[in-house]
Amino acid sequence: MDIANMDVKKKVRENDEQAVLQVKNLHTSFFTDKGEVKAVNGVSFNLTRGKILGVVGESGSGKSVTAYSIMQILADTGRVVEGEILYKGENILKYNKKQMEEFRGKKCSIIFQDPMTSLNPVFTIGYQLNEAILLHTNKTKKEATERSIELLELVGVNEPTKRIKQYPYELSGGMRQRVMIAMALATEPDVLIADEPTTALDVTIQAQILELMQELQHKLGMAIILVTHDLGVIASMCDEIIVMYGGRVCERGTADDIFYRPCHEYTKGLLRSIPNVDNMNERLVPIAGNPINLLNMPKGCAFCARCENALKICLEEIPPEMEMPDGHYASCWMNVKRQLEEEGSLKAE
Amino acid sequence: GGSKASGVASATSDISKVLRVCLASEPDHLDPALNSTVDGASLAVNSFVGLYTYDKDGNLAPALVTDTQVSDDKLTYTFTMKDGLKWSDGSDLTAKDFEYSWKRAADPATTSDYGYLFDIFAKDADGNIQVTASDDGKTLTAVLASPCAYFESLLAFPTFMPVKKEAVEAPADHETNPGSWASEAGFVTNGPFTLKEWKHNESMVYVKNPYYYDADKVKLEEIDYMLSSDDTAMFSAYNANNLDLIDSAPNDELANLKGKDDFYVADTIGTYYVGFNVNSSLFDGKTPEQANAMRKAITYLIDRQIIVDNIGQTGQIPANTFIPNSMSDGEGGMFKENTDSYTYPDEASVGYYPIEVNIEKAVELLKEAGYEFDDNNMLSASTPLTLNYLTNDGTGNIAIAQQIQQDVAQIGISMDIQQEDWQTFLNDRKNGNFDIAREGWLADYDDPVNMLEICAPNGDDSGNDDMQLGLNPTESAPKWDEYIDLLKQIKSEADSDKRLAMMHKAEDMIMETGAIIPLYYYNDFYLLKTNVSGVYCNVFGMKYFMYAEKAV
Amino acid sequence: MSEENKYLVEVKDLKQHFKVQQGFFGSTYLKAVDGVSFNIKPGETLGLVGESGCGKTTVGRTLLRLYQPTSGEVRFNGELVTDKNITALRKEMQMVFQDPYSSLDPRMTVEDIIGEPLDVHHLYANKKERRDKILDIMQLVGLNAEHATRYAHEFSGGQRQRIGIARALAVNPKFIVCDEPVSALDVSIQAQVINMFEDLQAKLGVAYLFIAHDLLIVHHISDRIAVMYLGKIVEIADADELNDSPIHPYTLSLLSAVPIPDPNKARESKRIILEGDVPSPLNMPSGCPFRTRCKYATEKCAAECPTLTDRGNGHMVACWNK
Amino acid sequence: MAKYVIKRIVLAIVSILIICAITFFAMNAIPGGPFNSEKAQSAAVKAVLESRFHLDQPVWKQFLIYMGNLSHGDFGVSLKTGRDIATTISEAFAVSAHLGLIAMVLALICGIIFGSIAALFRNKFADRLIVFMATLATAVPSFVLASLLLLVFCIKLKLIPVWSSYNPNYILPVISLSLYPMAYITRLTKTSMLDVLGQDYVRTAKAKGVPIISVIFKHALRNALIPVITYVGPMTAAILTGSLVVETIFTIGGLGSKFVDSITNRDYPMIMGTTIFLAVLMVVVNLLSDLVYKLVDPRIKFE
Amino acid sequence: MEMPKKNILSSQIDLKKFEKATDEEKRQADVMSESTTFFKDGMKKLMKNPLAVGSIIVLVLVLLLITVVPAFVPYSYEEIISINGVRDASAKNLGPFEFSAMEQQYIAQGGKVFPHIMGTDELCRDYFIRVIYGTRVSLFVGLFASIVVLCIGVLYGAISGYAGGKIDLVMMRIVDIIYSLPDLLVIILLSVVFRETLNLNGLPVIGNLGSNMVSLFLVFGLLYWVGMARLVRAEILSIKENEYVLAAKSIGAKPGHIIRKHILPNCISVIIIATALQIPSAIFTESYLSFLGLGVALPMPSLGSLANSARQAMASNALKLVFPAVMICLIVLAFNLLGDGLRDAFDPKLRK
Ligand SMILES: Nc1ncnc2c1ncn2[C@@H]1O[C@H](COP(=O)(O)OP(=O)(O)OP(=O)(O)O)[C@@H](O)[C@H]1O
Ligand SMILES: Nc1ncnc2c1ncn2[C@@H]1O[C@H](COP(=O)(O)OP(=O)(O)OP(=O)(O)O)[C@@H](O)[C@H]1O
Ligand SMILES: [Mg+2]
Ligand SMILES: [Mg+2]
Repeated sequence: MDIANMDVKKKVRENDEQAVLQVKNLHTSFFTDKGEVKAVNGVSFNLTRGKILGVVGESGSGKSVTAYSIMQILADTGRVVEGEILYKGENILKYNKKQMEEFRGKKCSIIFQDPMTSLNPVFTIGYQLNEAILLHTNKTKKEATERSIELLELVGVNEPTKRIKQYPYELSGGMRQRVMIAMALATEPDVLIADEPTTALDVTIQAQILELMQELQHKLGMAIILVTHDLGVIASMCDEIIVMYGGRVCERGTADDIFYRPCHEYTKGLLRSIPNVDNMNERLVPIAGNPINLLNMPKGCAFCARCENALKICLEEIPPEMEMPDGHYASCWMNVKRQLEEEGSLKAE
Repeated sequence: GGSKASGVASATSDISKVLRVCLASEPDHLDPALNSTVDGASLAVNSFVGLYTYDKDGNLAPALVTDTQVSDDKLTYTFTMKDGLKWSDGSDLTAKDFEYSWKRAADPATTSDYGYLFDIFAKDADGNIQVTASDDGKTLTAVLASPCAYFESLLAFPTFMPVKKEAVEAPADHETNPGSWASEAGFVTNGPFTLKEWKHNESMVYVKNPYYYDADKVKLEEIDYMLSSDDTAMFSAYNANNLDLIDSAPNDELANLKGKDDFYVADTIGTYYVGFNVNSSLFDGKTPEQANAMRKAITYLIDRQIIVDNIGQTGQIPANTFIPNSMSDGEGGMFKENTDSYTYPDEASVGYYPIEVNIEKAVELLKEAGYEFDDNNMLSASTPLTLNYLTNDGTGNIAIAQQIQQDVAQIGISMDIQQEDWQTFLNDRKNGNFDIAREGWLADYDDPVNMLEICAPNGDDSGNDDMQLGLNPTESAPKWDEYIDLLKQIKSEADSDKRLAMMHKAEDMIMETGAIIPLYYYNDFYLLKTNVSGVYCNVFGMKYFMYAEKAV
Repeated sequence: MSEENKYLVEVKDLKQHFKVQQGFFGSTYLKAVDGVSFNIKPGETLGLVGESGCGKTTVGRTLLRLYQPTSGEVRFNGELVTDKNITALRKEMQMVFQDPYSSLDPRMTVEDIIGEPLDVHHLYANKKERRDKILDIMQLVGLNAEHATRYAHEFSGGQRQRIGIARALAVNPKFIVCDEPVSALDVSIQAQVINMFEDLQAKLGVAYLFIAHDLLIVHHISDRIAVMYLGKIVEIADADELNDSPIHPYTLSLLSAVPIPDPNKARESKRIILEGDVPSPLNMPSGCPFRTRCKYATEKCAAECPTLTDRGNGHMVACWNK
Repeated sequence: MAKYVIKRIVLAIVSILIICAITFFAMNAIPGGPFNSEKAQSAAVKAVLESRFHLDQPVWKQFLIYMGNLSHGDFGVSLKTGRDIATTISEAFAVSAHLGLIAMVLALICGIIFGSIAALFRNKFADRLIVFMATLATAVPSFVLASLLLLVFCIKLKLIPVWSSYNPNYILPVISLSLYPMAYITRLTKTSMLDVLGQDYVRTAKAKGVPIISVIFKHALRNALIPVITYVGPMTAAILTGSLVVETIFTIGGLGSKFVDSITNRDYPMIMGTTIFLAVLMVVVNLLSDLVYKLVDPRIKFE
Repeated sequence: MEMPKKNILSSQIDLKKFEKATDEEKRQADVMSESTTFFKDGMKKLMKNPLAVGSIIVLVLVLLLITVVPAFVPYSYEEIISINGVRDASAKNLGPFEFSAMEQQYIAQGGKVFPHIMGTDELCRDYFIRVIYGTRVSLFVGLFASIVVLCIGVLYGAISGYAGGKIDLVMMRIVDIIYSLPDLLVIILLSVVFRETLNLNGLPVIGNLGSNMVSLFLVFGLLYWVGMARLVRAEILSIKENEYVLAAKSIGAKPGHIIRKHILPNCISVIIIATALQIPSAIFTESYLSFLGLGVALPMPSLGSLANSARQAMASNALKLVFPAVMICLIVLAFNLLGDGLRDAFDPKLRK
């Protein structure tokens, strides 16, 4: 049965025009001692210019691996085994080394989760910023330094002239994350991937960084992929959201679609398991069970073992991606079941 | 500071005028008065020369003297010096230098190990030795305390070589540090060569001394010494043609070297032996006779021929006397001979016993000492015997120890080998912390007294008495007073026949205790490239290079 | 002492100053907790929130005397906690740790981990009783009996946290310090653990000191909440009260900084962005620790540190200006 | 910084004093003495020697006398040769240090390069070969290695003279000296390089588009060198002070054999002199390596 | 082909599959991975490492060699070869599989002589059996010295690391000082002292090896434990940081319990690895001491002393050096590679 593939094709065609970055049916695996870990299993999405795309999902669902696949900075053991990543229509997986180095940093840059370890401890902030600038522009060293100072100002680092001479260990976590952002913005890339940029930070600092990112996005107009598992961050930042589970996309759509009209059992469960802002004393409804083991994936839907409404088919077949109205897609057999019930082929319970 | 300047190269580029030699590692002292090693003596005889020296045939010959007068009582010697003798710095060398040098060497403050050699001199009222130079420096007069048969041979011994007063007393610390004047290259000598360059622990370069009295006959321009005590290193260098002469080689190689053209064996006066600690607890409860028997039993167990053939390997002669076979008797004959007045207990082999192993005899002796044996001549378990064998490291010593261990095991005696570094070994041996210890002595001068002294208890008798004879004797130890008296008599006896008889008696006494088990008489070998001629050595192991010539 | 006022845990002016090595020989004091007081009733949950490094963990650990307090006193059931009686009191007061990975010994099976407190306090007569007790507790926290012989590293974070809770429950404590027990867990798993805490409280009547930095979670689970800043409590109030009408400027901005998982509300709400970073605890500002980031700060704030004052209804605040 | 260095030095001096004391009493406890010989010295000579070198005093008094002399820089003279100890040590050290420095530089350069290559080609043939060779190099006792080198190059191939008074053979000693540290540094660099290559900041550098060579030799190497420095410090001290084995086999007048000789000769002032020298050298090298640390890793703060 | 949305499902779909799955079925989908322990997991990893497996094989072979072979070879390591009770002085320095003149004669007369696999040495002893015994001795030295180092080092390091604070500071200073003491001086001193004080004649095995050897062990133990102590201390300091130690404390466990139950089991792998790597270093040190003449008691051979004495004849008889040297290399290499393998497999720091 070919339902899934056809749907993908159709949807991709629709969005081709505005997309800066398209990911099509991405499969990434790690080849470890214990066997092949299929960390990403057919992920597809489009990233539109000037929009923020949120990626949520629980730990190990393949969010970071997806991001790293785009940047081609996977660990030695990891490899994209299938799929395409199109940057303005060009498949970057076909790039040679030189083109890839050009792509990284210049066209697309990334911010990592842990600001404490992401900066090289033995070089000054200035050196690391300059390096990014010098690599991708024709600026002289002096101009690069000026640009670095400018960037630091832009991301709200006080006393930038002093900071560029400092080493990372001399800055606080929030400051370092700002430096990371400045570095990512050094060459004004089209795409910025932020892999959990605030998870390691305190709420008050998180608020500062999120505010900054929004502001910069307005100013510079690049597209952002914001990876997080914090639904709060997603809700307040993103235009579009994809929800991942077990290396697959379960649902994607606008923020409102996901939060108000969730169509996948996992998304629904996720929303039920956070405290309700309106009624704090209401009991939470957790998702039962444990996160899946990628080495031991079920045959059917990755979520089936934990899904309280799981059907027999969920255990056996991977659900196809179906378009709910208006660019809202979900891969859940429950939707099919509901349709069948609407059609009358199946009796409602 | 040293003369380490890197630019210093060989004085001559003509390799045929350079002899490259390795004798040993760095000597402690180059001052002849302070030297106490054979290797150091070889350095001394090539850079200094005394009144006498040894010639190519190994015979004593006058060097700096033209004439020697001996008084009838053999106590006063008058030496007339050659004319025009010079130090290597060009200054004159006279009899006064000898007077100074001898007095200096005899002075305890100089701390010469061989200072005791001057005990043969008569002392004046101040306790100084009686040596006087004439005012013109032409003659030197020495007065001895008693006649000394070997006095002339001492005159060629390094301790009796002259040193220049001004040079010796130049360093500020010369009083407390007597050797310091010769501790770097460039010091004044009177011999065929002077030290030009010294890379400590690596090399020394000696160059010809033009002021040497016999300089015309010296063909070599330079001697380069490699300073190493590692047999393997020197043997490798010799094989790689980087050295012309080495006087030691790895034990394992000796078998291959014997018979080759470049392999030379020279006689020396010395005995390799093992000594019992006569006070050892091993002998507790035995009578002195039984203890003697026990020790003698071991003598009969040791297979000297195998030791000589497989370990010594340079044609050493198995020993059955303590006094070396090549030692003279002071009358122009050899000491180890059956004569009219003295025959050795084992007449046939000219010694105290035949050198063949005699297990039955050993068993018999041990039975006398109260040990029991089974029918196979194996020691019974009821009377076990365990010996502790003390040795210093050194391939040959260790191999001999293991050989002896096997020998005594033949009748069930067990032996532990205790192997120690030199200083610990000396200390333990001196203090008698052993049952049997490895011993050996190379004579300093050609007279049996030099050997007999060894069995004198410590003190000023210049003995080493590792056998502890006469030292706090236990019940089972031999009585030793008589020996000490005898030794004193020997030293003052003027009549050489009587003296000889007494010396044989002394050796008999030593051998009777069984405390000394001679194994073999030392000899000396060296490897010398076949294109070199004119190198010779004397019975004390000193090598003379000055008349060497090298064909290219 | 009347019944109603009987607190299970009373903390009075607790201080914890760590000596830290500076350079080779020198050392200074780091005031991790600097005069904290609060009470917890039996069966109650007190939430403790604050930024990283403000001393939350230290409060919890010092309370349980895992660290020797610099000064101040802690009473349990009215009894002063001292070095002498602490071993006995460990049966009453327990702790659940933040990191489900490093808080379980990788060389022990689940059974041994849960059995350890039983071993230490000799709470069983024979092997069978031990095993039964362990299985009971495992069931209580939702672990299968077949998990007993497995090692901690084979479990997911949520399950590990259950094991940690089971260990704390093994001695039947009356009071548990929960040090960020859910912050390392995924959202979906968090809810499982939170529910379990609530169920256990209902069933066993334990009181919690619930430390967290996620205000939503703390609000959800706590009866009362204390807000810490740089080693001091700046506000303490009933959970809803604190959420609805915070007084301290820090609490205010903290609450506003929480991202709300609801797009519409998020669009409406306005964050109060605090300027700058938390000062280093080694280099504390004079007076009110918050004054460097506070827009209401006056000279008085720099001169003197405000104390907690009751603003009615047990709502205590430490601020000169509000 | 200066304060730190001073503190370190003060601490080191205390350690060295303790080492002095232990060494002094230990060496006097070993049986045997400097003037023992097979034949006993006469009583007069013995008395002169003992009083000259204070050996007739109780050991603790000897120690005080020694420390007194030491305090104005007097190391004394060798009991064996009468040569000044400070001069002897400095000459021997000059030789050892000359060889040692070359060996160490060689070991460092090759070790770091090989180690980096092994890390880069992890689990590939190059890696396995390098690791195997490095492990093998650490599995050969130094005297066997040196002997074999001598056998092959000097005796069999006759490429290099075994000994020469004016043109000493330094190639083989350098190789023998450097092989072990080279192998060790290779292994160390590899491990630490692998560790660093897995760090976040390396990923950051890659993500910036830094070419891979630059990532390795600029971003990773400097961090990877930090554990290597810890090892290089003491190792340099050990190599600079010479190796008995190499000096014996290649006839080099270095400090290594001096030290061993001094012990076997019971040359007390020489033992003390070399021990103090070694301890001081160790302290200096460790201090230097800490300063190098600071140079490589700015996070290290001394105050 | 575009598929109309409403008709998404063709009749191919089995409607029965749209029934709710039972809990049982779900549980089957959620299988927990096979239970492994830290140890099993590590062993698996180790067995995948060809170098480590090779090393294990080599070591097992060496062990077999030194335990089984002496039973078959009719020579003894200290005995001069003899034929019919007559010593064979001609059997000196024979090459591998050579027979001496006397033996050839004996064979010609119909006697049987066991071949000298590696020839004979300068004292007419069978070299093969000496190498075998040398291996035994060296391995024994290595193992025993490592055990001594292990005991002292672990105890000292554990105390220092666990106590912390001032005690730690003082203890580590002592370690520093021991570190900078001249080894050789201490070795000579200790071996002399031990020889004077130890009386070993009665003891089995050890008595055989001689007091030199025993003092050697003690010397190793007393000098080389410092490295182990440092390692253990560092490891304990890092283990102490783990929350499970704090958890044990919060339960009310006493320090002894914590050290026994938590700290030691967690640093045991590091200790084992270090011990495995200590063995070759002890073998090395022994061979260095043999070079200095401070090795094992005679006539017991060790690989170091064999190699050192063979060094002398290396120009004419290189094989005699090669045999023990290869044996040392093999053992040391195997232990080193095994140690590396163990580290890769078991070091918790390297597993994430
Ligand atoms: N280098 C690697 N080798 C093997 N497996 C890996 C590697 N990196 C990631 N994985 C696996 O890939 C899966 C996806 O990891 P990923 O980091 O993308 O998760 P994530 O969604 O980013 O989770 P988190 O929220 O924890 O960051 C995980 O199961 C992880 O174990
Ligand atoms: N054992 C210790 N020794 C010295 N300083 C410590 C110690 N433990 C904690 N600190 C310091 O005390 C301060 C408070 O730490 P604490 O762990 O209590 O903070 P926290 O509020 O729990 O932070 P987080 O949210 O990150 O867990 C920090 O600055 C920390 O560095
Ligand atoms: Mg991630
Ligand atoms: Mg905390």
